[in-house]
Amino acid sequence: MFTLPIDTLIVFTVTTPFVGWIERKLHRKIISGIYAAVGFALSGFMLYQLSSQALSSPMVVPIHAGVFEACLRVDALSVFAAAIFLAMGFLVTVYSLKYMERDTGLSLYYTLLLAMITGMLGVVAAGDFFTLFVFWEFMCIPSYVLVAFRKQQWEPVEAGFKYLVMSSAGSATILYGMSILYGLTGTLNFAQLSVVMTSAAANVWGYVSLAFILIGFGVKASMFPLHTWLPDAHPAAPSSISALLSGIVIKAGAYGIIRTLFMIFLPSRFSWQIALAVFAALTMTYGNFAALLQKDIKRLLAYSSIAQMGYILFAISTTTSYGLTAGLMHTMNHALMKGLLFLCAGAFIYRAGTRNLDELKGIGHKMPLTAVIFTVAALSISGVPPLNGFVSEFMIVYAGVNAGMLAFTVVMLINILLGFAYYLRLIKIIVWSTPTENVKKVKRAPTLMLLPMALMALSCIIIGLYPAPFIEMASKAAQAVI
Amino acid sequence: MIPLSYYLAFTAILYIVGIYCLATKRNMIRLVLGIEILVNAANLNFIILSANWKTGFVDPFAHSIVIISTALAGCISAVALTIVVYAYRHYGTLDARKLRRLRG
Amino acid sequence: MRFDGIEAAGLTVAILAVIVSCVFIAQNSFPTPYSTPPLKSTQSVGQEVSKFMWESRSLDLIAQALVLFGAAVGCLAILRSEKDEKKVKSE
Amino acid sequence: MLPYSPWLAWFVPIIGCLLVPILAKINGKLRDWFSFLFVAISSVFTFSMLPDVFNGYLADVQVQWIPYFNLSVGVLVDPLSVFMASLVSFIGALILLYSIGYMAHEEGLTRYYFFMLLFIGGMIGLIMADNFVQLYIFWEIVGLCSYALIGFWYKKPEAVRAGMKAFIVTRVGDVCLLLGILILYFNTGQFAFSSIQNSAGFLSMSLLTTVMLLLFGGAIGKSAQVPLFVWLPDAMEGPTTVSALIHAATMVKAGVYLVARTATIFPSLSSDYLLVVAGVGAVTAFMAATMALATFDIKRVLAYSTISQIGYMMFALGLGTSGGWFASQFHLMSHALFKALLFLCAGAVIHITGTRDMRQMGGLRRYMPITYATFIIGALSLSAVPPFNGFWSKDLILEECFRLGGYTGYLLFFAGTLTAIITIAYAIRAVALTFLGHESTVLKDKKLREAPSVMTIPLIILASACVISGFLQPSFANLMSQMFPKIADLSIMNIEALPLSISLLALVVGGLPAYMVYVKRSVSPEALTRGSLSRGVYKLLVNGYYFDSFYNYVFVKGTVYISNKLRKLQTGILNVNMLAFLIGFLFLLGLLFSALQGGI
Repeated sequence: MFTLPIDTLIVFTVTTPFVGWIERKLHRKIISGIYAAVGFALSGFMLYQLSSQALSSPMVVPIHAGVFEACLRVDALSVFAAAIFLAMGFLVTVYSLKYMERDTGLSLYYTLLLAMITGMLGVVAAGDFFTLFVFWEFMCIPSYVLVAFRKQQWEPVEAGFKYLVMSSAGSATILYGMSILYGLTGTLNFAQLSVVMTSAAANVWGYVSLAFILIGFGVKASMFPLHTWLPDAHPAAPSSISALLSGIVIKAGAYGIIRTLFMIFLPSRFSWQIALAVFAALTMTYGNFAALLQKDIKRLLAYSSIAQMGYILFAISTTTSYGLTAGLMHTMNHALMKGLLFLCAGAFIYRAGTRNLDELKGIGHKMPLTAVIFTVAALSISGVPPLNGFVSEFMIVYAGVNAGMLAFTVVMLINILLGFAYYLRLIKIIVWSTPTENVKKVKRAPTLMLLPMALMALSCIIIGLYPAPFIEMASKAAQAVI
Repeated sequence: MIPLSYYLAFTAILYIVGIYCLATKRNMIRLVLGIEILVNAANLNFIILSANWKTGFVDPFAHSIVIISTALAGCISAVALTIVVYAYRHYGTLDARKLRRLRG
Repeated sequence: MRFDGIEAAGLTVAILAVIVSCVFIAQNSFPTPYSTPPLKSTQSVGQEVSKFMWESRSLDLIAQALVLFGAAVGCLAILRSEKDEKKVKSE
Repeated sequence: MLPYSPWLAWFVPIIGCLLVPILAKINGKLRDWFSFLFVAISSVFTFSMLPDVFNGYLADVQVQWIPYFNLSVGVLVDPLSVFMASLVSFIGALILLYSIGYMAHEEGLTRYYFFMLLFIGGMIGLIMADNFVQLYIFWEIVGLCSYALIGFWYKKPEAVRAGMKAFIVTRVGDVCLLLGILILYFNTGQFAFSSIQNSAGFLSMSLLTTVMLLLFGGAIGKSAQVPLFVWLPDAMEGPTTVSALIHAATMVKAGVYLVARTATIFPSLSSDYLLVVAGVGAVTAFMAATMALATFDIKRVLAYSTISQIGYMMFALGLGTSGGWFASQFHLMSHALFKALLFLCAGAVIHITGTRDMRQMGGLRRYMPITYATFIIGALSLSAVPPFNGFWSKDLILEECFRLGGYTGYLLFFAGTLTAIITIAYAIRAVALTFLGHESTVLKDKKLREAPSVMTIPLIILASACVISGFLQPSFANLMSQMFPKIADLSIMNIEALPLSISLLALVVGGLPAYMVYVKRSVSPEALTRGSLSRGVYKLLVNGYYFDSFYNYVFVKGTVYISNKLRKLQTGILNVNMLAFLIGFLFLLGLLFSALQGGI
């Protein structure tokens, strides 16, 4: 049907509610979670088997897909993105086993989680713009629900509604842009579009379509004036879901921008780079400034995600192969780092029961291992070598200099400094403070939660020390679209 | 025959009306309707442009897209309305502007 | 009817956008598609569409069914009964 | 040379730091002594390379790392790197030995030794690096360690704040450094020093000046020069051993090393760049020395004196002659020795008295004779009294200024002499306030005694090194002549009469009033600040020329203000969000269309 990794995930998605039914009969709350984790692992294995073929040449499903046929097209970029999504999905599922144990409706939770990742896999594998859109909705709808999953509190409901309205408006905007694109070219197949748009003159209507699509994806990728849902939705969701939202869901937006801008609105025919760079600069500056004084740990991290998306957008806006490689590297690294930070925040919240930084003071002394992991992630995201965040930020800055966008690069460097400042503040509060009264009784984090966190922290260090193979992968992925 | 431009202007205005609805209306259910208007603007655009191809020819491609996307819009509304139910339970109102405890 | 700031701003921007789009559409005629038509159709559109959909967009249809499934699960998840719901609600 | 010593010199401390948490599980004492041992082993490796480089051995070993950037990880063995590495590992080992006594009763020692070892390992790695990226990575690691170590006493909020300040301020410089490295790479396609050296000739002079200035920006941050010196005095909140390490061996010397290294990479330096380096160095030397006169915190006095002495090194480098280059390195060695000595003495004093305020000390000469004697040696070296090492090196710097002649040369000579006058004054002031006179009332009920021998042994070693090292100039010049052949001329300690007599006169000019005021007490020190003008000057000095307040007002307060304003944009009203959506859309359309029309 689709490619094997997606099919596997679909099977698991559809069967998880039944597993949940069995789970209730057996009175074991953990089965559906393990089932979902197995699903991710299996899908990851399938992806690995697929990768060698897909990396060398794009794989089209069905094989003789016509111009008007819905099709999947798995190339190096798809494999790269899908690998990140699956890995994060797996780790977060393992984390959720413990983290979500106090909630009800767990089998539905895992179903939605699987559905969301399936949708993302479909998004990156789609070879047709409309197929991408259908999978996009398949990703979005579960994510709305997951944000509002703890509906017995007001915050997730409010955030979920805002998220839903803005994001759906974004989806509709993509659809509108797509319709203009269809009117211009008569097809929505990516391969075909790229051929047609190369030969056709850059029409004014092409620019209109570009604006619609960029804004639509920009909502998901939290571009500056469209970011407003993010600081609400990411903190309101359960921490495991925040890790996925900040780690990979907003990356799907970046993926959409990369795919459309590089394969349809080719940078050689459409001059969008300055516009995108302006938006990127606004996004990173706003994100960093707003994060600076936050009192809520998850809100701070959410704002920082906006800033980091600004870096990725800036990397994309250089339009060079270097820049795209850097952007993809940062996509991967940010997924790891921000996911890790949210998971750590989740561990703190799980034990201390508060998100307020004033009340979390010195909690690192009670949860030493979590604190060390948190510090690694925070230093990494603020670009301190030899951790992975440094590698990609270095590459982005290089790409900026290389593309001759010196002014924007300087803006980015200043932003890195700003981000560095509030992450140091965060480390100071968590690690370098005397414990307050209400964290005195806190115990260390459960092993099942520590396990995925430790794994991610380790990979942060490994990617930082020996980034060569990962850069190789990212560069291959970048070559696939340029 | 009415020129294509009129139709395009119509969908563009429909899109703007949708955004206007989202940007000014207080009632949450109206906001959900606003999203529907946006999707329908896009759908109409597909239909219009499918006939722009060649005189006397209508492209089935666009129509199949519209059929699918209508169903998707329905899904979104369903989820949106269930969330609205809970928002009403928590806030006791359907006024979207009362949902502003999260800010800053 | 009384206008507040947001409504006034929304109306202004919306009218601006309408004017811009109308002027734009009036000035730039929409081109015909660049590629060649897919089918030589003589049948009525309705029949053609259903045939086309099953033949060419089957993947999308399956994905659409999945979205429906996802939305159903989502609604279920939000509307799930929760015993301690009332207790936690008062925050 | 021992096998693989260029690699092991920094591997050993870094691996050691990873072992520290494991050793700590076994036994606290074991951890302390092993940390010392690791650095001692590292210093064995670095010293083993000295004979080889003396005999003209040069090596540049590379192992491929990131092929995408054509980047290797490598080590560079040449006189400069081996000399610096030996100095760092030697002083690092002594400081760790000293910490066994000094830090014995502290909490969180695992953290302390972890970061100390990483600090030393990082610094040696920085020195041995053969390319800019590796240098930058270690540069940041050093910054990270300084942050963790300055904030070691996390229960004191000032300490944590000082740590953050150090990290952030030095990172401002690092951003410049990074940009410089990238622009350099973009124009040469290389990161490695040797390859850049080969292709540097093709670069235009203006580009080269830009790059060099950006690199120097990094050095300004790390070496605490004007205008980024503000972090160093605050960094005194950390344990004294950390301050000693930062000042004598690791952190602040990194900037000098970078400037010295770039001087060997780019053979022709533009005069603009040299002028900036020399100017910054001279201004820093003078300003910091004056600030040292006004402070009562013994560690801050030493901190300001470090800034001032680094300023000397910088302006020696800014002369642009091989003699100046050599003099700066020579002074770096002297400074490392005497500053380590002074800090460790100060540490011993603080250890015993429990205060850093010199007004609460006094009269310690009777109770701590060894510390007193060694402190005197350090102070004499600092104020360049013959025959201690500070004299030889500082005199060489002044002589080189004199030899260069011209406007710049004489101006720098004048600035250096002026600074020397102030230097001896504050050195005498520090000695007198701490050790001479009567004990203050605060100390009456404290049990005053000499520090334990594990602390005094490093003091004695360093003090004797201070006496000896000045006479090593000939062999040091021989060693360094491989970098610049002309340096060989300096292997004879020929002294020119005029500069020598001027600098000796400076000692008297500065020393005599200070002696009268602080030792003889013929004029009360308080009387100096009585006049309205001198009161103003005093206030200016105490507040560090208001650099700190300025930064605080403009950057910290400004950022907070902007942040608060920007946060208002998140109104939380969905309608407003959608309005922003529409406006953003129109803005994007506008940008795209102006791009279409070739506007941008």
